Amino acid sequence: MDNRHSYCATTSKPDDVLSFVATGNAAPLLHEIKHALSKLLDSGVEHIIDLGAIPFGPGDERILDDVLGDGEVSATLTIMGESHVRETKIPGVWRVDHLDEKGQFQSRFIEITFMPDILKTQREDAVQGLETLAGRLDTLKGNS
Amino acid sequence: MNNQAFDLLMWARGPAFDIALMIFAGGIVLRIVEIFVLGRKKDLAPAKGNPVAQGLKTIFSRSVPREGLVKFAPITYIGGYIFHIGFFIAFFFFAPHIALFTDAFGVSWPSTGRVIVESATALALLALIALIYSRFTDPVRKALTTFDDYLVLVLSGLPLLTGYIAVNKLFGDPTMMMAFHILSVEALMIAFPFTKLMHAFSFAISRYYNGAIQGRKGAES
Amino acid sequence: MSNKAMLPELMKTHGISRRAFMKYCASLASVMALSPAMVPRIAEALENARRPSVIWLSFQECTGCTESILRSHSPTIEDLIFNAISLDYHHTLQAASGHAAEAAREQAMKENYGKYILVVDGSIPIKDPGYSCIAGISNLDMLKETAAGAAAIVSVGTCAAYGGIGHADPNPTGAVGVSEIIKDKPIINVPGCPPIPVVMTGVLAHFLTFGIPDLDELGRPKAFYGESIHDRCYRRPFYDKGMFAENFDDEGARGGWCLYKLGCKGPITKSACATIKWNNGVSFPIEAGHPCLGCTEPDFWDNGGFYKPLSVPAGDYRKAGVAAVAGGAAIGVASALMSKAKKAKAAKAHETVDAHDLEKSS
Amino acid sequence: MSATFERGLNALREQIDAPVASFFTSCVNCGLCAEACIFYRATEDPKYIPIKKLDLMRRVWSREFTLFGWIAGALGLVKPVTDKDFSDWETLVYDSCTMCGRCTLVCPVGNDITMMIRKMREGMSAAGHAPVELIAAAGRHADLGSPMGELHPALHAQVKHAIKDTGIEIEFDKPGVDYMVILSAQEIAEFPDVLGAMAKIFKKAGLTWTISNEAFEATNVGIQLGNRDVARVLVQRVVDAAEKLGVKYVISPECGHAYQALRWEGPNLIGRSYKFEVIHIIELLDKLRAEGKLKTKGKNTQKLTFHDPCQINRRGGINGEPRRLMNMVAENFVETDDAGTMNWCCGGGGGVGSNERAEGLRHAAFKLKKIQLEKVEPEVIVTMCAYCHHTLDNVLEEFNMDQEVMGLTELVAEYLDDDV
Repeated sequence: MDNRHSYCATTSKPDDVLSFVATGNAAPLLHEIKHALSKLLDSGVEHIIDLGAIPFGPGDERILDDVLGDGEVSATLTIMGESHVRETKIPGVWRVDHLDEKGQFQSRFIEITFMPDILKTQREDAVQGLETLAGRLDTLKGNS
Repeated sequence: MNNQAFDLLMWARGPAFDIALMIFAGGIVLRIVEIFVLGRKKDLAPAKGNPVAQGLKTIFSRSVPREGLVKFAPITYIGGYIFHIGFFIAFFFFAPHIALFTDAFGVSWPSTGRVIVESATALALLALIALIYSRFTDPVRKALTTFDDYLVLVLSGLPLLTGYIAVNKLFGDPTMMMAFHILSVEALMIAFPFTKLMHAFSFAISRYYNGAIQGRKGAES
Repeated sequence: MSNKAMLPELMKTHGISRRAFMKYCASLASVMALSPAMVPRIAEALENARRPSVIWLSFQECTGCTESILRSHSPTIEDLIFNAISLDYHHTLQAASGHAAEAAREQAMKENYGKYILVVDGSIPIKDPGYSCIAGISNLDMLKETAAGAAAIVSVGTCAAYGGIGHADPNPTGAVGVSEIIKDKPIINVPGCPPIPVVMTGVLAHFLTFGIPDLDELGRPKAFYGESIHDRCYRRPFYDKGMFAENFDDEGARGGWCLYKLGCKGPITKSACATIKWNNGVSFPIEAGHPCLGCTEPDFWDNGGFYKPLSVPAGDYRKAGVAAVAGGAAIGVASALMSKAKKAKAAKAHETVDAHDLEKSS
Repeated sequence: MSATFERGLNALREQIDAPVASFFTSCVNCGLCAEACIFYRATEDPKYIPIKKLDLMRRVWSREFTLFGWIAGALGLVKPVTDKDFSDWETLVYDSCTMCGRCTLVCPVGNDITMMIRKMREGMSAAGHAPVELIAAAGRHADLGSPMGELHPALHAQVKHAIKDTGIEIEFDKPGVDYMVILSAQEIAEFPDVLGAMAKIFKKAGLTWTISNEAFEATNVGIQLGNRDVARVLVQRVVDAAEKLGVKYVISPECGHAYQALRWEGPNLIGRSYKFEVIHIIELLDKLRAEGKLKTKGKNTQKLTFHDPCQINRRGGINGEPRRLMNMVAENFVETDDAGTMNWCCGGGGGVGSNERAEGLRHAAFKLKKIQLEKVEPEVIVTMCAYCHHTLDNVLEEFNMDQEVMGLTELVAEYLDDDV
């Protein structure tokens, strides 16, 4: 597995020495998530954290996974490679992982939001959809 | 494009170190030889104690102050201890420094963590400031102080200060600070043979003589 | 080549949805080390981005930089970026050769004069320009000629940025980096031996969207070269605790301890290796157990030895030390013998005093 | 032949050896010697910092015996030593130092400052910058046999006195005996009871001894002056007399610098070892005690304390001996603060006592001794140096203190067991 940032989360066993190497960055990150979540509740402001910008050791990944866990929603988007959008055990905290067409990570985010934007249908796509639908209806009419 | 900080660091690690080392090592050997070649006359009085044993013992035992004297010059005594011990820890127990000894002499010993090294450095610096202060204010210290004393105090403080700044990246470019750190050590090395810094080596000789002279008579030292 | 915004067009022909574009923008923000809050602005910028012409010149180089950039091959976001530019000239990648290749360069220059991006890898010999020529044109002349019409220059790799290995002591060819020769164009240095592919594409993406990024005093984009490897290293806690590998096969090495004593140049090396990592984020040299060589810094070849700790003098100081000890001893003996002679003279000059000779005559 | 600056400088050069070079190399100007010095502590005047008293010698060493100093001198960066410097340093070296040796024991880098003062006095005296009293005493000692002048008649009178008191015969110039007794001028003039005390103890112990008419004076003004030529002549007299009589031991009396002169400096002054041994009277008494040849009966019930003479304890190594003897005869023996190796000097040693110019300093210095004594409040101060005895007597009177001072030999003799 050559997934950026996360190889340990998927390969490390609890007795793996490296899985305990931590930079100490997990705790401050979790605090940042906590503050963002309370801000979301108070004022509705959303927050996105780019996991690629933070030095993480395998141990940090473990801590993050242990604390956040898996929640109720899990969606797979198929857009130029897959994207995984999962709500964590902490409702309001989402994990968004973008993969390329080879299944390698492009970028990973933690979003503190009621609904990640990427799940919503984009207006331009809906416009395109309307056109497509209209076209198909025309075809249908023509055929009948 | 030239990276001034990197170039300065390489100069400090390269030619500057060689020059400093030559002055340092050559100068110290010169001055130690100058002491020993002067020689001393054989003492013809029959010995009562063992001069050699007591001389060697005094090299260590004189590190402990005589009872009751500390209170008369607390800054000099306590500040002196903190500075010397702090400098010693920072110098000999910081891993990058040990790496230098390993490279030069092939010996290695365990290093200590950053917390201890940095506390030692900070304490040594504070002690140094106290020692400078006492040289300005205490009548005895004031009467004895020469330019040499201030120079040596500043030169031994700079490596501590620059090292602390470089490791903690307090300000300035870290590469540049590391270059300054090494250059400050080289300044200390260059000044070494010409100043009272020599005591770091000659103290053992003089303590030995002191102990041997007293020991020969069976007297304490 | 077209100068109109081409990305929306491209997306349409590839059947790419807006959602895919937003995903792309998010990933691009991550690659460019920009805040996720910048995603809408990236999207806007990309929508309006023109497709520029790129001329890639390779001088005294090993093709490692090109190899590196190709590691992130299709169909990744980098690929999209390369679809967004027109790579009009690249020795290694173009199909054309000989006169046809040079003609392509000249044509691209002419058509996009003042607007194209010049990418350079490899150093330029200036001692005798004849050391390295392409199609009979010396590197120096080709650089000057091509740079004249460039909007900006990207020096990819340490050789192009600072001279690199060609510049290493004793530098027989008089190799220098681009910025030593070209003074009147904006130059972005993307050093590394080679640079991380994502960094190269990230810099290009930044140039396309927001223009020239914020550079440090060595011309490097701060987003990727703002912090030292040491500060971002996952092994840093070992350094702080004083736990070091002393050998490549000792307990410390196996335990993943700090590699400072094995010569790691992390503390003086600015690069994003520790965060972005290599091979699609798999690892980076320190994680693989090897000390950082410091390849993003000028003159890293001459930093005293890759396996010499930073605190160890770079030169052959032992000889100097031994010579100094011998010299010091010799001068010391000479000086001391003079002192001894002075003492002997004084002893000879000693007037034996008796109790009545103790007062001055005056 | 009169004293000249060149002769003084020459004498200083002769004195500089490896220890001196190492001491000056090591000095860090920390000033901790000051707090150990009786004169600095009494006056708190920085000019009395011990190491500062050696500045002149330090300059000679630096300029003439180090390459860097020589270069600095050639470049005119350091001033050469002048005759004026010698006069300036005279009072520092002679008036404000008893060579008590406390500074030597506290110096963190181990500088034997006392030894260097002794060496510096060589230069000072050769340059004609010694105190007039010491020069005059040297003249008397050389010509008349004692720093106090002609003491033959006094000695003979005191011996006669002792014979009468004790009924024990004391013979002069008797060859073939084991011990030769020498005395300090102070004892002959002021404390002659010691003669009788020794006679009694030696008789009990069965020692054979005599006094030489040719050399009975133990003191050596050459040591105080710091002039080895003068000191050598005076030591030689004792050595000649002892070797002529063929004694096995010469007993160094209760006198500080006399012990230094004969025991430690003597062989080096005359350039050979003796054919006899030198033993201090207190060392001898302790040896006799250990051998069971010295037995006492009863104990003194007064509150007694002991004053350690610098040259005998701190710089002579005799520390346990007097304490064992004290405990033999004293019921109420109390030690003062700093007793033993770090005892405070009486303030009169090293020629300071006979230096009139130094009287004020000497009295000031007693301050520290006084604090020591007031804390213990002894009735009697016992010591083993006649000059300490003399100095303490004088200052105690000056300060209206009513303690009695006595020699340890006398005290021991008082409790000699007559029955055995």
